Amino acid sequence: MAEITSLREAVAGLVRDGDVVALEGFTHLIPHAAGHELIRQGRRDLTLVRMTPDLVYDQLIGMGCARRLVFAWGGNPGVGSLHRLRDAVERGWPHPLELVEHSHAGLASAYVAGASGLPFGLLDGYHGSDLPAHNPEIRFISCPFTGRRLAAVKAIRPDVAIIHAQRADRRGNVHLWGIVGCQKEVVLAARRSIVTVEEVVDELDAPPNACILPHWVVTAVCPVPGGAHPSYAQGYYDRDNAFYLAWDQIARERERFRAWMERHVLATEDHAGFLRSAGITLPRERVA
Amino acid sequence: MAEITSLREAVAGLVRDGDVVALEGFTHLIPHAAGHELIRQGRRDLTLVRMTPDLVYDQLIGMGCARRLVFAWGGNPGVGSLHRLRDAVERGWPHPLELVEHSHAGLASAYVAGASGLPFGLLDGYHGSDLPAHNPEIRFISCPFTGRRLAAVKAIRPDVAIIHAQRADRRGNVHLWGIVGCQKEVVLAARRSIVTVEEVVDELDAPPNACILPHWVVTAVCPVPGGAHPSYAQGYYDRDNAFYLAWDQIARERERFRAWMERHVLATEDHAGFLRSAGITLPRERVA
Amino acid sequence: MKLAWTREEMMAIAAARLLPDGAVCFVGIGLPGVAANLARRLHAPDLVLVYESGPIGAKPKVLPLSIGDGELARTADTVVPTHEIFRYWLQGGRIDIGFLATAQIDRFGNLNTTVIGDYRSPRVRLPGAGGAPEIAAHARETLVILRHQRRAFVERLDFTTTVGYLDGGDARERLGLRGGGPRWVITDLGLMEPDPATRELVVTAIHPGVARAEIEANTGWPVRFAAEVATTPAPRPEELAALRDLRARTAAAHGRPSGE
Amino acid sequence: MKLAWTREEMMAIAAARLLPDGAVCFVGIGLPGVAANLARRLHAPDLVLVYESGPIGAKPKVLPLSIGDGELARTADTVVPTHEIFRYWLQGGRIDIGFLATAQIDRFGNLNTTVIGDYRSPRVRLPGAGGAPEIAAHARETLVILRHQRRAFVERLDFTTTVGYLDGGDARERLGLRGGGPRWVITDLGLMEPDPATRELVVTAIHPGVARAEIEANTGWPVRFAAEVATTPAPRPEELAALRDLRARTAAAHGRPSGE
Repeated sequence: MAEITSLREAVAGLVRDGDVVALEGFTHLIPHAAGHELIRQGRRDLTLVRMTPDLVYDQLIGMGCARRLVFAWGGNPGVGSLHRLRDAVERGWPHPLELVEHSHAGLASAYVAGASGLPFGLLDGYHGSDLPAHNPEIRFISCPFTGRRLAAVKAIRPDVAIIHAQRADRRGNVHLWGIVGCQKEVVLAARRSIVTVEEVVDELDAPPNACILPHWVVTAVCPVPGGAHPSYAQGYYDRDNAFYLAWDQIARERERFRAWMERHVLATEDHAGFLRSAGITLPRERVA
Repeated sequence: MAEITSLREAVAGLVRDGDVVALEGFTHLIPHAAGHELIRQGRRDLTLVRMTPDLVYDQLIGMGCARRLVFAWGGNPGVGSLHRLRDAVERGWPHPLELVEHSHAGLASAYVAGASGLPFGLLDGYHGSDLPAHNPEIRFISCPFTGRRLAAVKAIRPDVAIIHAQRADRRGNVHLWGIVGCQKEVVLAARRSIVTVEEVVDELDAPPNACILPHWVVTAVCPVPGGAHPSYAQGYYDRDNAFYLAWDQIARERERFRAWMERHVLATEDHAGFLRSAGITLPRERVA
Repeated sequence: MKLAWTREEMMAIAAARLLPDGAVCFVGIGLPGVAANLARRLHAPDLVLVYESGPIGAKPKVLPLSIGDGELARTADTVVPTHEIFRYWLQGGRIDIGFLATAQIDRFGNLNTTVIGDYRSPRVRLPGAGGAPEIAAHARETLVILRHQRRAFVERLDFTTTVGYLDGGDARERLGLRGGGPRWVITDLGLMEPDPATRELVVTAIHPGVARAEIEANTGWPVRFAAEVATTPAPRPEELAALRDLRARTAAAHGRPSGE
Repeated sequence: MKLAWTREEMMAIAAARLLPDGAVCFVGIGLPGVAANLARRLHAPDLVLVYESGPIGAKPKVLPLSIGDGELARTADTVVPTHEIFRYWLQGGRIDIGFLATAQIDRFGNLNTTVIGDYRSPRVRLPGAGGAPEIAAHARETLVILRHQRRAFVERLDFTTTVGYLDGGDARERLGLRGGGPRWVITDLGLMEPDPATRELVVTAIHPGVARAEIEANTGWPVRFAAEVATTPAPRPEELAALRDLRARTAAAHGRPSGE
């Protein structure tokens, strides 16, 4: 059922203004190219869902694509703040951003509930935290056997899940490995899904219990080599740590941020164009 | 933390009369040798937990080791009834057997809850079935967001989990692959665990996302080649379908069953002795 | 009349025909495995087989004797833990067709695979629920396959293991089940489908060489027939050849004829 | 006095010493990674590192810049999905030590990593909870590492992201949390531990070259000192050498000094 198509067509056909969109990938395999394409196509009023909003959401938020953010940890990992996220929350620029805030355990449970067809996920969490007071999607229930108080988090069922993976075969079966985060769950929880991949191969030849998304749960597969940059794709290229550091400067001021995004994202046709324009070489994978 | 030891010592040290014991393995990797060892050591009053009680529990029940059975499907797969299980339930021989009966989805959720440190598992199941009327470990709750009625199953936390796996390394890290059932969950849910393995190797060299039980969640690792027979160990030997057929005759009458168990299990020292006594050759793996 | 095929063969072939190519089929234990694998060899090469033991997209070359044979794992696109099959793939709403066998069925497609007699002191202890209650609850539609015998088609179940249409009408919807319920019951005598209003199973097709009286005699309630009852097309040569080839290869591999 | 080591180094070394060999440590984002990986190179080669991104038993040769670096996945015994880390390994009770950094801490070891100022219109929006609330709830004990500054050690948190001992005494137990709570707070000035009765954090050790007054000046509440306050043993040469080697290799790999 998966269609192998260009990222531009996939985004044009599957993501609408106002959608709940989850771009997942925990440090690894972050779908940055897809984030750029959402910006290029000018999507608006998105509810963005993600465990760890980092650069990919800093860009989407700074470019005014998001109305609402569902998340658990928003920073530039190992570097510091996300300046565009902070500007939106602290000063409402480019416009105010509504927050639906979870812990990692809570948001992960909400994805698992979504993938499992359950209306809520259960966890022994949030006790004593101020988070539930600010998030109506966290409630508490009693165990019918022990009376223990447990947290219930409303299931997340995105309109569109977007992930990056290492490989797909020609039918659209997707194989990812290494740090797999909640990618399988978000695809299964979503109504539609877009998977960008490093390459399309004839045969996956995956290990028996590999993390595979069968073609019939994926809506579109888009070959986008380097599509995770500055995140990494295990087996293909390493994390571009220098870019994460550089981003701290690029994103600090509104003007420089806008100029950078206009020049390298809005003015380019696709991800290959972006990489050329920004002068990016994918870091070779260092295997110790 | 895992000790590499003999199966005899592991059972002697870790399984007590009256324990809640779960031998898992869904068709594949069923820990038959460990079941035999429980019988040899004369364990009594066990609560036996298992998704699919098959020959391994037919033997334990027929030999009087079990007081209670927690299960979802009890048959000889592809052949028919479990005669010893039926004799216990229908005629109380060798003594009555208390049943705690689930569906697969329910029992799997109870294991997942046990592994997750939750007092109950949640599923959209059991609606309209007569099962909840006979199992107090199934209750219903309301979703705090939607009001939907959902089933809650009491978590299962066995005293001892027993599984069979393909390999362990010398530290006791265990690697299994193929049909992995709920083996990881039952080990994580249990207080103590015994893992019989086909072989102990220097390096696992497992794929990145392989099903691994780290040595620090396993209590004992016991090398028992052929320990899954008549079940199979992918990569080592095939299922002995002829034995499953033969068992239908062996187990049909009480006397023949007792005689067979006495001769091949009680009168032998260990699993190697059992295989010799019963004249069993492990079927070579047929890879089409 | 001596037919060139058996009623068992007709049953498997009639069931296989009901599985559309590309559908995702949750294959229950027993007879469903034969029909599902036959369909893959005929008109439905892209039928996706999901087994409760964990294999997704299994493409067995011989019929498995159990629902967890190595052949299923070796030929699958991936193998996931059993709890994931039930939670993500079944309960998550990813299954088109749940395909079940049963020991007893009533006129509303409810199933008993638990006990004959009283639950606490049964005359016959059956294997139990296995995956059936949730397969029948969540699959978009359910197919049930069993031999047409009076002791199986009963006026009243000894135990309701798995809900079909409960006591008919909109009872299933009122219970909140998300799957559509039994769409076809396939037997060695014919096919039954639920009446659109009452949800009572009515005979909509009879296999060649079977008399209405035989179906009546083997159904434990006053069975109804549809206004127009079709005659099942007899097995075509290629259907029979595929089924027999599958059984022959299975026998060669397992030393016995089938995965029933 | 010019010391042969920095306070940053003393802090990392003092923290590393608190991690016993063989323990299972859930490594939070930031400073904990340095100390945990230092411990593995010193007295605790069998310290098991679990990262929320999924690696179990990671043995990185250089400090990761994030908690999801490829180095962690490549050197781990296995990598599991993120939700599994939280459900099976943390909530399942398999973690001995939860090791956290924080932006703010109060006298009862409660943590704020969410906002400075009001939640709805914050002065500074911090990254948020991440894994911290449940790490601190479920790990057998928690270690917290942060620089000793008045803006961090506050009289009153702007937001309670993560519970330590709540308002002290048996409040944590009454809340039903299963983990033991903050066992040590490690700073660049000294060590704090909870008073056994009140659970207020008290200074139990001071790093060499640090005056009591400096700790008092940098703590936002009237900080208490234990009856006997130890002086942290100065970094030993092998400790310093291991830490500096780790940082040098990290700098060579990443082009920057550390995983902070």
